[in-house]
Amino acid sequence: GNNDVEPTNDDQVKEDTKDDTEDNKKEDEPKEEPKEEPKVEQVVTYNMGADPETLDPGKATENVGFNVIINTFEGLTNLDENDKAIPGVAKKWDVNEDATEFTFYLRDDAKWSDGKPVTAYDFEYAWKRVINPETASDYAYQLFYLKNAEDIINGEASIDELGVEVIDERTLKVTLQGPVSWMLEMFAFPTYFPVRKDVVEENPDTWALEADTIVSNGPFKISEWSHNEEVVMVRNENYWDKERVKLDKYIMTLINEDTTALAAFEAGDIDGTDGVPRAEIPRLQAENDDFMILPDLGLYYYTFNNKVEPFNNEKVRKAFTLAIDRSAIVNTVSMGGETPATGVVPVGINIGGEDFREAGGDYDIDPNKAKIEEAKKLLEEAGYPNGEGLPEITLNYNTNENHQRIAEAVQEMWKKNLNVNVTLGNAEWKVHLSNLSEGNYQVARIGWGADYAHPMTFLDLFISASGNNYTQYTSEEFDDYIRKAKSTIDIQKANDYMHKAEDLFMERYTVCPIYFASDPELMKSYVKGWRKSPLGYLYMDKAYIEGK
Amino acid sequence: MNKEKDVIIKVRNLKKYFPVKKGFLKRKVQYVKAVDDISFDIKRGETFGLVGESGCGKTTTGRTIIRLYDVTDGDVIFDGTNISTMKEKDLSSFRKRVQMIFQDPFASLNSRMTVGDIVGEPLDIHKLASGKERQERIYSLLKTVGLSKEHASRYPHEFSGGQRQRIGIARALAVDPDFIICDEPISALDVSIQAQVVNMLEDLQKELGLTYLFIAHDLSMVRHISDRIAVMYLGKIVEVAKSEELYKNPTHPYTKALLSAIPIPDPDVTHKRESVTLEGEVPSPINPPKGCTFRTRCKYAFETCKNKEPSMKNLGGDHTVACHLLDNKK
Amino acid sequence: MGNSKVNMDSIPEDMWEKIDNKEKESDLISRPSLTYFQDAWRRLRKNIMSMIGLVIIIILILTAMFGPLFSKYNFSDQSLKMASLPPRLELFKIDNENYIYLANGLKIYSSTSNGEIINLLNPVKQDFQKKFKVYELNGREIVLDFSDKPFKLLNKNDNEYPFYKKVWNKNHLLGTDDLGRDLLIRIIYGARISLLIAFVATLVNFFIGVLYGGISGYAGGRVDNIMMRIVDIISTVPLMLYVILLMVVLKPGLKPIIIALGSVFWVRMARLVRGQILSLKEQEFVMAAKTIGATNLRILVRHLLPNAMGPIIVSMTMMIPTAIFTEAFLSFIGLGVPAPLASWGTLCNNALGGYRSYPYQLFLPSLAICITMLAFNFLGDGLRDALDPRLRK
Amino acid sequence: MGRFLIRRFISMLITIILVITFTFVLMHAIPGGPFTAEKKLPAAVEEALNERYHLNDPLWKQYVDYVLDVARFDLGPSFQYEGQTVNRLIEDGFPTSAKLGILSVLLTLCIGIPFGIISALKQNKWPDYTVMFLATLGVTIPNFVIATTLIYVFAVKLSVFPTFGIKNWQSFILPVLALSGYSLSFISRLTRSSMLEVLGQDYIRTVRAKGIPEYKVIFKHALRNAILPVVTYVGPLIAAILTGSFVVERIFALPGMGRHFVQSITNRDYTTIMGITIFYSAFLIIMILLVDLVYGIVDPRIKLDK
Amino acid sequence: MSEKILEVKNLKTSFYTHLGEVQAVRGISFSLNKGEVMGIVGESGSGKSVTSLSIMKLLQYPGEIKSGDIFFKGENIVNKKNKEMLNIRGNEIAMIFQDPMTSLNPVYTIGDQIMEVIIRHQGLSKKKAKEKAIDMLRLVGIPSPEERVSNYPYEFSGGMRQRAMAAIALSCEPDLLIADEPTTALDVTIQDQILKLMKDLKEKLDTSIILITHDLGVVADICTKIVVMYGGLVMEEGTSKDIFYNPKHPYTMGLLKSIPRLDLGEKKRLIPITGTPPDLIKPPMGCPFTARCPYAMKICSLHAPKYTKIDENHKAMCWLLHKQSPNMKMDTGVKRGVINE
Ligand SMILES: Nc1ncnc2c1ncn2[C@@H]1O[C@H](COP(=O)(O)OP(=O)(O)OP(=O)(O)O)[C@@H](O)[C@H]1O
Ligand SMILES: Nc1ncnc2c1ncn2[C@@H]1O[C@H](COP(=O)(O)OP(=O)(O)OP(=O)(O)O)[C@@H](O)[C@H]1O
Ligand SMILES: [Mg+2]
Ligand SMILES: [Mg+2]
Repeated sequence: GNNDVEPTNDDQVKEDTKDDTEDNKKEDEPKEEPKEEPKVEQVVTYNMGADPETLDPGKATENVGFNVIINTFEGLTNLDENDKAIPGVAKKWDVNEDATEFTFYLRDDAKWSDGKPVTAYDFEYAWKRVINPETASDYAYQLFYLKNAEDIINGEASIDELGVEVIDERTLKVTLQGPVSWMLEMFAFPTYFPVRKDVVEENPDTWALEADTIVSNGPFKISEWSHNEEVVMVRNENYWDKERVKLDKYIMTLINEDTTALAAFEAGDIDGTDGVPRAEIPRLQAENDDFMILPDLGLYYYTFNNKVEPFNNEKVRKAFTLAIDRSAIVNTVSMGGETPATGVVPVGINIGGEDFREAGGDYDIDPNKAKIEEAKKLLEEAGYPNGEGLPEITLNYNTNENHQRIAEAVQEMWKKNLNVNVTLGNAEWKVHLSNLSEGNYQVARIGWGADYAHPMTFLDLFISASGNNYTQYTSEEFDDYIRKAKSTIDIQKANDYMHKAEDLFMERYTVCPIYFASDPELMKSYVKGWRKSPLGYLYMDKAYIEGK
Repeated sequence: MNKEKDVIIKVRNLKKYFPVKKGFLKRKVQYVKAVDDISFDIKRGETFGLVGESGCGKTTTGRTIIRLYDVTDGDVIFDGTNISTMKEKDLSSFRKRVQMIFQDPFASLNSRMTVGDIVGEPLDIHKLASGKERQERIYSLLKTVGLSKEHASRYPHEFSGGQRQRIGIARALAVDPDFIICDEPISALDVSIQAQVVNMLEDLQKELGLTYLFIAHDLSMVRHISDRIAVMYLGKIVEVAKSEELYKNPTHPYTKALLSAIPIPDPDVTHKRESVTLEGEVPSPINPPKGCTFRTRCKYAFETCKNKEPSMKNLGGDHTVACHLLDNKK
Repeated sequence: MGNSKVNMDSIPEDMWEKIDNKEKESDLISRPSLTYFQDAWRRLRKNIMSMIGLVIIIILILTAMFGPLFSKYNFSDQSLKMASLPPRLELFKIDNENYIYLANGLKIYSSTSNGEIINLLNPVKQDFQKKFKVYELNGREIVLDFSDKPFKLLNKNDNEYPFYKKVWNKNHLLGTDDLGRDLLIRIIYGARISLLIAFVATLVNFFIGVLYGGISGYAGGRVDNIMMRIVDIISTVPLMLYVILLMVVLKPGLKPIIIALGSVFWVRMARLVRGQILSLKEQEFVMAAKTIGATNLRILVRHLLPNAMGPIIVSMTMMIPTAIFTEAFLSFIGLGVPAPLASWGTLCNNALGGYRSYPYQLFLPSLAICITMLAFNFLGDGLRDALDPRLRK
Repeated sequence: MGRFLIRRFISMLITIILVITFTFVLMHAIPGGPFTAEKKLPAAVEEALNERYHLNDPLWKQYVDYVLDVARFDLGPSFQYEGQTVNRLIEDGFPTSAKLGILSVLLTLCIGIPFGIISALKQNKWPDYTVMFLATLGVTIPNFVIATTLIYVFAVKLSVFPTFGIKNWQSFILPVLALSGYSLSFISRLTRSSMLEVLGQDYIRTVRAKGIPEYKVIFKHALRNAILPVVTYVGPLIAAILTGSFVVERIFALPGMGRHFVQSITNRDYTTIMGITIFYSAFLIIMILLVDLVYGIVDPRIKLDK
Repeated sequence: MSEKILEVKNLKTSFYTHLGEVQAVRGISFSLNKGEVMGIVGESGSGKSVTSLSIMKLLQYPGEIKSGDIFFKGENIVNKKNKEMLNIRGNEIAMIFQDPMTSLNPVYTIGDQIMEVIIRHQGLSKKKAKEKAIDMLRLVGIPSPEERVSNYPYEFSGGMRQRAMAAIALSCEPDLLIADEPTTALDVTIQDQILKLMKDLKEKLDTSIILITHDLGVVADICTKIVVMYGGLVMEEGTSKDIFYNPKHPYTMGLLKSIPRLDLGEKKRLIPITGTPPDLIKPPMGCPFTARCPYAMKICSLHAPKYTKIDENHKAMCWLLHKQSPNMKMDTGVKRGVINE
């Protein structure tokens, strides 16, 4: 059944046509007569952008790599449509009472792409490898929920003390540092995926660099990886649920430039693409049925330096926060279908049956307009009537066209609404980051994308110990709430703590949220069954083509 | 003041070799011995003629003396200072006193300068005149060489060959030099102008006490203008004498041949005269013949000529010759 | 040859009088003698094209300096509702008083008949499934049906509103940018930066590049080798590293840009000039200049460089747009004048993402660069010709 | 000549070492390191990474070690791409960039020079104006605009060429066009200008007097005298263009090495920055040496080895 | 009488410069028979080179043939296209240019430049052409031509370049050779050699030669006919004997007087023609020589004289020869072989 395989060279095409003509002669039919409708090739070409930095689940850190890994590897659990855990390699599991111990029972038919079974040892090896300081995995911290993980990496405990234990080939016991309510979902996170010891050790540095040396256990396997061109994935015949997989081939192209990707999409060279040029969105929205805006868990915000004039004044922070018309920014500036942000946790995270954001309120921020009067009053109260007396203010952003436009719009809003002159300063990304870390700024743009679909991934940013807290504001109370929220297994309680933490943080306007991200996407309508999670992962395991 | 004996320039054992490159990587293998060990003195106020076959090294001699070429070996002593070892940057004052008229009129003129600029440049460099005075000076220089004011704002390529040469002369005269190396200054000029220029050079010499090294191949003109004449052959001087003496009593066979080949502007005479044609090929300065360089074309050549380089012999009265024939006579 | 009207056979007696030659010579009228540069200027003035170029450049400079005085907008005034309005508007007629303009991205503006945009209309109802939007304008209902191309504007009874005509945008002559800022005034302000950059680049090229290359080529030998290796180093050490460092050290603005351009932008010119000088310096007029005691600098400046002027001028003009775009790049990574001020290059860069929907945003600043370039080229060509006295026409 | 080459070779080495030094210093002088990221690394991991890549060593030692590695043609591991070596990055990317580059240089020369000649011969007539106008456009319109427009017109609207990537020979056409616009224009103008200069010379008249057909007068005699500025320009151009263009490769999604010039810097991928820079500078220096040698061939009067 | 190979009729050539029209040649006529050697002498700037360039049709911008006809072998070549001229140039008419330095392409070897014309017109192979080029160099007296053939022009001395030019011009054995000051940079022995070469050519192949020079000695040696030019006009024309022994024009006489004679007497001060030649942008109305003529009369400055025929081949353009002219005693200046003081 080579029928379905896309012809890869001219010879094959010629052969096909030769067959056709022979058929035609036999049956003596006129050429125009439609022949039997060919079966559509089950191939999807989708553009992701940059070349993956690595396809090693233990070391990958960026989106493109993750998008390959989630389609080619499989963890203990998988995520369903709502990003809730369902069985993956583990067919079932037991949890102890305080939710700190999991026992996973692995499927018997879970196999690697080379046919060998997936065992509990593979998980143990994978995790210990990640947490081994010598491996120096950037994402080792994702494993910090595991018992002793943090101590191991800090050299205060030995690797053997990691909270993972192989009961037998098919049974794995995992011990956590404390209870984590979203832990089952975490097991579906790439850093938790298994890798094979023998494969890794054969080429410790380079095994994940070439299609040939990668052995995976997911719905697809990598058949070809031409760096900076494309990653070709084909159905993994050894996958335990291969029936589910309908695509023969999933080609991920690596076009970095959105305009080119759009052109390729419009020319029909690709079936879908991740990034869409901002300025084209209104047109696409109007004209193109294949265009859609998907939810995305991300926060775009301006961080105030809470220690320097004038942003050490809560009223000033609030005034600046209220003086922004977020709907104008979302609709005419960023234009990607984002949602005006009224807090730090984005909409779309459902906890205990309600949307965390909706429950959390809007902290006086009107998503649809700027509250000019109030903002002016606040500024006056802060001692800067009509903006007078304010020191020179610079709004920093990192070099990027969209950030610049938003900054320009905000600058103008502050000028118009508060009569404050703000200078814009931009810096190259890493310079920007180091300025932020050093508190060397007044107000600056930054953003955050969720690691997992839970408010904690956002709230966690602002604890004292976080390396991502650039606000120069630390609060024991806040830290305490977060700690409590993390260590309780009672969802409602945890939810309360998180709300309290957010309230504490937002009511003093520590940062100025701008919008919650969205994910504009182009996908041909004949591609069906795919799923993109708000974390940005595109699952192709159930995708198929129909009606092309 | 005994001007006659006052030597302005002394040339001692001057050599100038040009490397010629051959082969794939052009390694230096050979040298063109353009000037090969020549010595002479020029006295203040005199005109020293230098004649010789084309390519025998006259221009090179001139250029080496004025340090356009670095000296391969030997000394050039101008008014007591050794020019050959002087640093480039110290040459400025020397160059105010010594000037050169170039053989090739066009190539030596910057095609991006007007004639006025060209002639005026030395005035600017040595700050001799400026403003109106400069203008006047330029006009008078142009007039001196037989050009008109109008020509000052034209460009070299708009002139005929002879006119170009005059521009070069005007430039050389601009600095009021003491010593001028005239590299065939008149060979490109038409006769009437030749006469003008020669007269002019003579007048200037009288007026300003100029000294000339007058390079030419036109023996009649050289004889006319020079006090003494040196005859060069293949990078070497073969005969030096007062011009009358040289004309009346040419001693070196090459000199004799030269004199006999002069065309005479008189159809009848010229058709009757007998010229001593030189036989054989002109040897190459890369591999000059051993011994006497002229021997390959000399009908009197004999055995010694092949082995021994003839030295300069004084025949008395400033007449020196390098020829083995003289030894024989003695 | 005189006039042949004389009767050859009877010539008056007095004609045969002998005359004195002296008086003859004086009747030559003396023209002022021109120097090379005066002469070049004279010739340049005669060259119509290059004078046009010069005039354009002067107009550009004047506009850049005084243009803002005549505009009611400022380069930073935004009106987000008026974002991305093109210079030409296609109006639909609702009734005699009401006209609308249908913009990209399904936005509808009310307008006067002569192209004055009044307001952005908000839909009263919209349905993205069925693909229509309903608006109300002065009591009239307008339905925008975008289910099929071309989009249709319908009234209540499903009749199409007629296309009225194309008019110029009265509010913003050249339209607005994606933040609703007047593009004309932004281009005028952009001219300040970009023209300055053009001049800086030219000066840098001329004074550093030409002199450096000239000295290197003229000195030759070891000096040449060292100088050219320095050029190699400058051209290979990554510019971006250096720029990032500059950015950290200096405040953004024109100064760092000028420093950045000044320190690296001349290397190509230096190479070019050196190559020319290498071949020119072997010519005989250089020797001639030496004999009259010209210093090396003089020989270089007065004799060699004028002879190398052709390629110098060409690359000088050709490198102006490079400089303009380099500035845009430097601005982009944070070295240039801070936003919202924008140079032409920046305007182009920013418009690229939307070039399909709003081509004029890319086209107009490009046109500005193009005109400048043509002007510089005309001038440059004229200059080249003027500086070459033996030019063929 | 041999001596000259040896001297040049030595000065090349010195140049490269200086380039390494300057780049090294600059690289470490700017804020941010390879592991500065949005999501902060745990101190221990960063420590481990630093250990792994010897970033803990004193700078001078890093420098010396690096230079020694380079001397063995080892450019080190990439910091950004796990497990990749810089040598591999270059090996992977260079062939594509070089192919494009060679095509572009050929196009530039084969069209730019004739255009320049035509325009010089028809000075101030319509062919001249046309060529010069196009040349002005060519330098004014930046290549990212040319590239996107080409894609839009030829790939999307007319569907005659692929939109991205390198699949077949058609894939080369648009990128090469986009890549060549500027240099093409530059070269035609340079050629025009020096041709004009040369055509007025006496020796051209001599050649004509020999009854040599005009094409030979132009191509054999005039061009060789006029080509010097073009040679000067083309040498560095080849080095720059063969090592890849960031913009064109990015827009056409080509797997060349152009991207590394910018990417490695934004990522502070120290070894890649260095590797790419060294590769480029070596290439450039060789090209410039070739240019100097070509000078000597084109114009025998030029002597570089004094 | 043998056939005319070249006939120039009322040729006018001008340069249109920014200062005005430089009327370099203002209407000259002469003719040349097969095998004849004609000398053009005249003051620098009198239009000799421009005349020859006009014949070659190699005037460069801003020069143009304004009017007149040039018949070469009976055909008028004034309106010939460049293409048609290609087979004439170098092959049938060859020219030795005046300025040897700038007239040789600096980037090709001397050999290449000689071979080129040989290959072009004689269709020899490269190897043969090279042999021939070496022969030619030997013929013009370049020492060790085998080596010199691969030298570049800058490696040649001035005279050698001029000989190389001559080699180029002579290598195709043209029917008409225009030699613009071919021997100015040459010493007498070589000059002798070159002149002999030309004479041989003339004798063997019946080549016609136009020899432009100011060296009256050379003219006397080889020319059968002499044209004296001044200010863009032909002042006097005649056989060499006519010109040397019976000059009718004061300019010709001036020329003859200003040469030093080595064969005669003592060193004396030369007698130049004083003054400067006329500005050809505004050429004088009358005779161009008026300003410098010792015999100038009122009419000279107002009207250009017509040619007066002195005998069959001898004519001159001077008012003194007019029949009405007061019979001024003319100092012919030259007696047979002796300057008459
Ligand atoms: N390109 C040009 N532009 C303007 N005037 C020119 C040009 N070429 C020649 N002339 C003028 O034409 C006149 C005749 O020049 P031509 O070269 O024919 O003189 P010639 O008789 O050959 O003199 P010479 O013996 O010095 O070579 C001169 O006055 C000269 O200035
Ligand atoms: N730059 C140079 N490189 C190599 N050889 C040279 C160079 N200049 C001159 N020569 C050679 O040196 C020799 C002497 O040349 P020079 O120019 O001095 O001759 P000359 O006596 O002035 O001849 P002419 O009367 O023809 O001008 C010649 O053989 C010439 O080829
Ligand atoms: Mg000489
Ligand atoms: Mg002439």
